[in-house]
Amino acid sequence: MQDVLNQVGINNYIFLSVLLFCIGVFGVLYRRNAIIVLMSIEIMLNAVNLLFVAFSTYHEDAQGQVFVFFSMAVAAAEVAVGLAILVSIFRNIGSIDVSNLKKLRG
Amino acid sequence: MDLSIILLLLLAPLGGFLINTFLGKQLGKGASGAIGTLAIVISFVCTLLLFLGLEPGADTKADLFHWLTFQNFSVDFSFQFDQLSLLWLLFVTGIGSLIHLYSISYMHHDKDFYKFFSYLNLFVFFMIVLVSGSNLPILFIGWEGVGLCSYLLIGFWYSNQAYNDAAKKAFIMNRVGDLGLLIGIFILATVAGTLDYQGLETFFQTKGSLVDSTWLAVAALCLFIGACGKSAQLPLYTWLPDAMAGPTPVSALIHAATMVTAGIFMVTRLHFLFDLVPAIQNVIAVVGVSTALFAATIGLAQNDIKKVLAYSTVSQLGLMFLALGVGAYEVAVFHVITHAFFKACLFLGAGSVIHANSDEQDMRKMGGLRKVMPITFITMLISSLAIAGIFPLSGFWSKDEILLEAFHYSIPFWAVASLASILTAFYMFRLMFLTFFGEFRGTEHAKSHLHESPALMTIPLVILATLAAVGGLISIPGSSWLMHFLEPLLHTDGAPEHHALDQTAYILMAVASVGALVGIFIAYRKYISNKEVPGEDSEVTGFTKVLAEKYYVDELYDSVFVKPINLLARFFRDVVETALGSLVYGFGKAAAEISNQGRKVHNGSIGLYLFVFVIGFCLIVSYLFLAQ
Amino acid sequence: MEVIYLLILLLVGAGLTYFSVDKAASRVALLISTVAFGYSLYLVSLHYGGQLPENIHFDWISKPSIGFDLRLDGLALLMLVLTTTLLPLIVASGIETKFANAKSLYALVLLMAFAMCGTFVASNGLLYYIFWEVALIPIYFIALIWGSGDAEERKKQVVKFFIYTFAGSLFMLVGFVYLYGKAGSLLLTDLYKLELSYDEQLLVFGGFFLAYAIKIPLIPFHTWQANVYQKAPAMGTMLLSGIMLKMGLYSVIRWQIPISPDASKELMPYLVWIGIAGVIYGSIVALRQRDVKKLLAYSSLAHVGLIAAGFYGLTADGITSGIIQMFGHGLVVVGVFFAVEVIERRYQTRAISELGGIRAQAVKFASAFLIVTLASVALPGTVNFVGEFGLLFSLSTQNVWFSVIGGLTIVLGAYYMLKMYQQVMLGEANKKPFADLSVTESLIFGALAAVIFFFGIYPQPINDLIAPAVNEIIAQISTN
Amino acid sequence: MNTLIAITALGVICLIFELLNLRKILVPFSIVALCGILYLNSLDYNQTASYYNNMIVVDNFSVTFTALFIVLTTFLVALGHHFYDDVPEKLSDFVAIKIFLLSGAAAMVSFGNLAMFFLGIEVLSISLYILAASRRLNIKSNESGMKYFLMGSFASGIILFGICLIYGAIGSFDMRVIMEAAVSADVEEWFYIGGILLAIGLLFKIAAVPFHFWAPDVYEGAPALTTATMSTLAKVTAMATFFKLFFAMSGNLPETSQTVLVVLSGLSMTVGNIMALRQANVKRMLAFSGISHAGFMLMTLIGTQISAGTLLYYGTAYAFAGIGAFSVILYVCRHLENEDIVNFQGLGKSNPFLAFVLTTSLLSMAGIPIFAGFFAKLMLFSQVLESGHLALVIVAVVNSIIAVGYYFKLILAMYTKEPQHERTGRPFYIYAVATVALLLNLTIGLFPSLVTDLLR
Repeated sequence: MQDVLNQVGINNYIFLSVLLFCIGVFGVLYRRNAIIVLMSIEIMLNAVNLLFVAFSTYHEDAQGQVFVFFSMAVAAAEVAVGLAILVSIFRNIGSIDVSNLKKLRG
Repeated sequence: MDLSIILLLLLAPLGGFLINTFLGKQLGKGASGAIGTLAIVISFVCTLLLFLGLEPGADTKADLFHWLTFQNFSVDFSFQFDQLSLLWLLFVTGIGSLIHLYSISYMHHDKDFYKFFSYLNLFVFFMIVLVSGSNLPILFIGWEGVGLCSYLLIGFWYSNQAYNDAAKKAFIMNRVGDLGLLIGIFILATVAGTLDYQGLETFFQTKGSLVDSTWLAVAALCLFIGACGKSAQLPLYTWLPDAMAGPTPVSALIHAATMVTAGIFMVTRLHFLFDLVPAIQNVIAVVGVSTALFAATIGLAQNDIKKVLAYSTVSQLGLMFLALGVGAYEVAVFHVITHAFFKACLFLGAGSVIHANSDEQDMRKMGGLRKVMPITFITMLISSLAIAGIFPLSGFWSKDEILLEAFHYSIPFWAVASLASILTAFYMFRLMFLTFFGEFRGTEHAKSHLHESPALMTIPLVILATLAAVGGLISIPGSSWLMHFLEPLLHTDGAPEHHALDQTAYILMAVASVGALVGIFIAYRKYISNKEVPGEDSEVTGFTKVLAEKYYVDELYDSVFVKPINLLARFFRDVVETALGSLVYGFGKAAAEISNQGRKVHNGSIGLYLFVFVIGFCLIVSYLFLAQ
Repeated sequence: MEVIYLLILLLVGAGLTYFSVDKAASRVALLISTVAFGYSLYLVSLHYGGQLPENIHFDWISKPSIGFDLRLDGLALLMLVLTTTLLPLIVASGIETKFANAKSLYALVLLMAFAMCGTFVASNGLLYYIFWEVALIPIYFIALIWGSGDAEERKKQVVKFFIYTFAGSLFMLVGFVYLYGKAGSLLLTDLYKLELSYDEQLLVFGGFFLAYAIKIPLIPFHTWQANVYQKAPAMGTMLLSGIMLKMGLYSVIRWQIPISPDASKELMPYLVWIGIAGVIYGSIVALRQRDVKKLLAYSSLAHVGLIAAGFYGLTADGITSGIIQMFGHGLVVVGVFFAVEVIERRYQTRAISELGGIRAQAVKFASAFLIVTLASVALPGTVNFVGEFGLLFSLSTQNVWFSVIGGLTIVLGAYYMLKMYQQVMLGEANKKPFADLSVTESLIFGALAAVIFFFGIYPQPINDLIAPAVNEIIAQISTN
Repeated sequence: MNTLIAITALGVICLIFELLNLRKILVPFSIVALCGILYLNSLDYNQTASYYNNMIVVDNFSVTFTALFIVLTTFLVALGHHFYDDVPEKLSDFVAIKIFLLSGAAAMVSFGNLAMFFLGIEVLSISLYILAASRRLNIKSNESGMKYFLMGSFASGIILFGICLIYGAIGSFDMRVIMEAAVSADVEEWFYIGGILLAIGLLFKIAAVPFHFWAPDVYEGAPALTTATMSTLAKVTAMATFFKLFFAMSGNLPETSQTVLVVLSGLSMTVGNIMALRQANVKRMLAFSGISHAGFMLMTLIGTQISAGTLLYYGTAYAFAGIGAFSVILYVCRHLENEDIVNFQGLGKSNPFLAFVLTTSLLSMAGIPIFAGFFAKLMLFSQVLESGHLALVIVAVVNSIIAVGYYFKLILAMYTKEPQHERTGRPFYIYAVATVALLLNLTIGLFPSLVTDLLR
C-alpha cells in the first residue's frame, strides 16, 4: 500500500476524496428523491472513509482505519433511522420527494 | 417690635380665612361676616398700635424662621414694619375693614357668602405679607397670594364661564409680570448675594457703583415688568377691566385700593436700585404716562359703570408710575393713599348703585338716582371731585404734586399727564351725570326696586368720602407730614426743590384746576344740557368705536399670543407627537416587516436550506483563507 | 441593617397581600405601607441621631465581584421617605374601587415600592440596576391588566413603554459593564474615585443618558409617557409619575453626573436646553389635550424637564432645589391624578369636553383639586414653589436665558392648569350628580396638602437632610 | 467515566423495565437513578483523570456540564411521564432514548479523542432524529424528522471530513496531540481546513446563522417534548462541545477567525430575534429565540480570556428557562393540534402559577434581572466589552430589546385575553418540573456564584 501511495501521492487521494465529497454534496443539493439524497450523503461519508484509509496508510497508523469502522457503523445506524422515517413519510403522503416536505415553513 | 402684635396682625386674617373656610357654612351668614370683618379690624388695630409705637431708628424687623437656603444667600421668613409697610398696612387694613363691613350687606343674598369672606380674609393676609415682608421672596409670596385671591374673587360667580375667563386672564397676565419679577429677583440675588431689603440697600449704597450697570438695568427692568403686571400698566393692563367681573367690593378692595398698588410699593421699596438706573426710570415714566393717557381715553367711551372706574384706576396708576419714574416716590405713595380713598369710595358707591339697580351695570339704563340714593350720590360726588382734582379735596393735592414733579422732569410728560387729568375729570362726571342726573332710563320693574342702600353699606361710603375729602392733609405742600414720615426710608431731604412752592407751582395748580373744571364743564354740556345718552353698541362708529372697543388690544393679544400658542399646541399634539410616536413604532414596524420578508426565505425547502449552508460554508472558508 | 428591614417588610408585605383574599387585600396593603411609612420616619429619626450606619455591605457575587451594598445617606433617605409617604396614599386611593383580582394588584404595588426603595438605596451599580429593572415589571402588569380603555390600544402602548424603557436601561447596563471593566468594582464610591478620560466618560454618560432620558422622560424620548399615564389605572399612574420617574432624576445626580463629571460639564448647556425644551414643549402640548390625564402627563413632562435642567445645570442650588422639587412634584402629581380618579369614579369619563360644573356640587373636592392645581403651578407657600424658585434661580446663575425661557413655565403652566380647572370644575352645575369627597378621599387630599404646605413654609429639614449628599456631588464635579 | 457507564447502563435497564412490565414506575425510577448518577458525577469534581488511552477525559469542565445535562435529562424524563399517555407501550423506548442521548451528550463534553467526539455527536443526533419523527402518523413530525435527518447527516459528513483532515495533518485523533499541533508553527494546511469544517458542523448543531434553517422547521414539527430536548439539552451540549474544541484548537488562531465569530454571533442574534417577531407558533418562536441565544453563546468564544464559567452559566440559565417554558407549553398544548400563541390566552386566569412560570422563564430569556438570564447576559457583555468589541455588545443590546417584543407577545396573550379552552387537571410532574425549574432559575439568578464558581 505504502508504495502505491508514494507513487500516486497523498494529494491526489485528497483531491479524489474532495471530488467525491463534492459529488455527494451536489447530489444532496440537486436531487429531490429522498433515496438519492440519502445515497449522496453516503457518497460523502464514503469519500471521507476513503481519505481516512489513505491517511492511515500515509501515517502508517491503524487508528484511521479503525475510525472507518466507527464511521461505517454510525452511517449504517443513520441510514436505518433515515429509511424508517422515509417509510413513514411514504405511508403518510405517498411520495418520497423531499420538495413535498414544505408543511413546515415561514 | 412686639412679636405678639406682629403675629396677631399677620394671623388674624389667616385665622379668619381658616374659620370661614372650614366652619363658615355651619356658622351662618351673620357670624361668618362678623368673624371675617373682625379679623381685619384686629389687624387694623394692631397696625395702629405698631404705627403709634413706631420710633425712628428702632429695629423694625421680626425674624420668624429660616426659609430658603442657597449657596450664596439665604432667605428668612421675616417681616419688617417700617414706615412704608405701616403706611400701606394702615390703608390696606383700614379700607379692608370698611369693605368687609360693606360686603356683609352687599353679599347678603349670595349662597357662597362665607366663601366670599374667607377669600377676602385670605387676600388681606397675603396683602399684609406682601407689604410687610422684609425681603423679596416674602414679598413674592404675598404677590402671588394676592394674585390667587384676585383669581378666586374675580371668578367668584363660577357658574359664569365669562367670569372664569376673566379670572384666568388676570392670573395669567399677572404671571407674565411675575416671571419678570422673578428674573429680577434672581439677578439681584446673583449680583448682591442677598434679597433682604436692608441688605440690598446696604449693598447698593456701598458697592452699587462696582456692579455692571447693565445687569442692574436688566434687573430693574425685570422688576418693573413685574410691577406692570400687578399694577396693570401697559402692556399688561388688559386684565384689570375684565377683573370687574368680580363682586364690586372686590373691585373696590383689590382692583382699586390695594393689590394694584403693589407694583408701586415694590418700586418704592427698591428705590435705591431704581435710583441707580436712570434709563429704567425713564422707561417707567414713559410707561406710566402713556398708560395714564391711554386708559383715560378708553374710559371716555365705556358704558359699564365699573369699567369706567377700572380704566380710571389704570390711568391713575399710570400717574403714580410717572411719579415713580421721575423719582418722586413719596408723591407716588401720596397718590396711592388718596387714590385708595376716593377710588374705594367710588367703587363702593358704584356697588351701591348696582345693588339698587337690580345688578344692572350699564349706565345707559340708569339716571336720576340722586333723589333715590342721596348718600351714595353725595359720597360719590365728593370722590369724583377728588379724583378730578378739585381744590381742596385729596386728589387735588396728590395729583398736583405729580404734575409738578413731571413738569420739573420733562414738560411733555406734564402735558400728557395733564391731558389725562382733564379726560379723567370728563369721564368721571360723565359717569356721575349719566347715573345720578336726568331721568331713570331702566325698566319699570327696575325702577320700582330702586332704594338707598342699608346703613352697613352707606357708613363705609361716608367714611371713605370723608377721607377722600380731607386725606390730602397728610401732605400739603410746604408742610408735608408724609414726606417727613417717609424720610428715614427714602432720604428725600436731598431733593428739597421738589416741594418748593414757587410761582411755577401755583401756576401749575391753577392750570390743573382749570383743566379739571373744563373737563367737568364739557361733561355737563354734553350730558346735562344736551341730555345726551351714549348710543347702542352697534350704533357707535369712528374713533369712538375704537375707544369703546379698547383699541382692540384684547383682539391683538389674542391673535398675537393666544391663538399662535394654541395653534402650536395643536400642531405639537397632532403632528409632532404623532410623528415621534410613529418614529418609535417605526422601529418595531420595520423589524416586523423584515421578519415578514424573512419568513418567505424560510420556505421549508431542504434544497434551499442546504444551499445556503454551502454558501455560508464557502464564504467562511474563503474569507478565512483570503484574508490572510 | 435597619433599611434592610424596610425592604424586607415591603417584599414580605407583597407576599402577604398576594396570599390574602381579594376583599382584604387593599387593607393589608394599606397596613403594610403605613407601617413602612412609620418605619421610614423612624429611620429619619435614627439618621438625625447619627445612629444609622450609612453604608451596608454583604458579600454577594464573587465573580464578577459584586457586593450587596446599600447606602442610606440623606438623599436616599429622602427618596425613601417620599416613596413611603406616597405609598399609603396611593394604596388608599384604591380602597374604594373594586378591582378584579385585587390581591395581585396590591401585591404588585408593594413589590414595585420595594424595587423603587431598593433603587434609591442601592450603592452597587449592579444591585441598583437590578432594582431598577425589577421596578419596571410590576408597573407593566399593573398598567396592562388593570388599565382602562381599549385593550388592544392599551397593550400596544404598555408594551411600547416597557420595551422603550427596557431599551434605555440596557444601555445603562452596558455603561456599568464598561465601568466594571475599568474599576473592577461597581461600588458607588469606587466609581466616584475612578478617573476616566473624557471620551470614556462620554461613553458612560451616553449609556446612562438613554436610560434616564427615557425614564424621566426628557423630550424627545417621552412618547410613551402620556399614553401610558392615560391607559394605566390611577394607582399605576401615581406610582409612575409620583415615584418612578423620580428614579430617573435621582439616578442623574447619584450616578450619572458624579461618575462622568467632565462629560457633564462639557455637555451642560445642551442638556439644560433639552430640559428646558421639555418644559416649553410639555406646557404647550398640554394646552390642547382632550383627556385630563394626558394633559397632566404633559404637565408632568414640563415639570421634570425643569428638574432635569436644574440637575444638569450642575450647581449646588440647582441640585438641592431639584431634589426638593422632586419631592414636591411627587406629592402634587399624586394629588392631581387622584383628583382625576375621583372624577372618573363618579362620571366614568376623563374627557374634558364632557366635564364641567362640578364645583357647584362638590365644594370640598373643588377646593382640594384647586389646592393641588395651584401647588402644581408652584404657588408660593407650597413646596413646589421652593423647588421651582430655586431651580429657576440656579439656572439664572448659569445663563439668564435659561431661566427666562424655562420660567415661561410659570405662565404656561398657569394657563393650561387653570384652563383645565375651569373646564373641568367650573361653569353651570353639571346635570349628572357628583357626590362630594368621601372620608378616605378627604384624608388623602388632606395629608397631601399638609405635607405640601408644611415643607413649602419650612423646607429646612429637607435642606439639612440632603446637604451632605449635594456637597458630595458638587465636590465630585469640581475635583475631577 | 463511571458516569458515562452508569448512564448507558441506566438506558439498558429502562429497556429491560418494559420487558418486566414495570412501566408504571419507570419514570420515578429513572429520576431517582439520574439523581444517583448526578451524585456519582459530582464525585469526579476536582478529580481530573483520563481513561482508555485518553479516550475519555474527566475534568471539571466535563463534570459540570455533564451534571447540567443530567439535571436537564431528569426534567425531560419527568415531563415525559404525561407526554406519552397516548402511546404508553412506547414510554420505555422514549425514556431509554433520552438516556442514551444523555450518554452521547456526556461523551461530547468528556471526549479526549475525536473518535469519542464523533460517536457522542452521532449518538446524540440519531437519538434526536428518532425522537423528532416519533409521531409516526403525524406528517409534521415525519417532515421534521426527515429534515433534521437529512441536514444532520449532511453536517455529520462535514464533521467527519473535518476529523479526517485533522487526522491527515497530524496523524492522530488524540486531543493532546491536536492541542500541541495547534500551537506549533508548522502544521499542514489541512489541519486548519479540518478545524474549520469541524467548527461549521458544530455551528450547524447549535443552529447559528447561516446554518440555522433546519431549526425552526424541526422544532415546530417535532413533538413538544423533543423540541424541549433539542432546544435545551442538545443546544447546550453542542455549544459546550464547540467551546471545548475551539478552546483546544485556539492555539494561534488568526485574527480573522475572531472576526468570523463576531459576525456570526451578531448575525445569529439578529436573524433569530427578528424572525421570531412574527411567529404564531410558540415552538417555532422559541426555535428562533434559540438561534439568537446561540448567537449570544457564541460570544463566549470571543475575547482574549474565554471563560467556560460564563458559558456554563449562560447555558444553565438558558436551559432552565427553556425547561420552565416547555413544561408550561406541554401542559397547555397537551390535547391540542398545535402550539399557537392563541392557545395560551387566558392562562393567567386559569392557571396563574403556570402563567407565572412561563412569564419568569421568558423574562429570564429576555435578560431581565433577578432571573438567571440577566446575569448570563451581563457576564457576556462584560467579557466581550473587555476584549473591545463594543459594536457587538451594542448589537446584542439591540437584540435584547427586539427579543422583548416577542417574549411579551406570549405574556400578553396569557394575561390580557380570556381563555379559549377549558384547562383541567394539575399533572403532578409538570407542576413539579415547573416549580423546580423556577426555583433553580431564581436561585442561580440571585446567587450566580453558585454556578460560575464551579469553573474558574
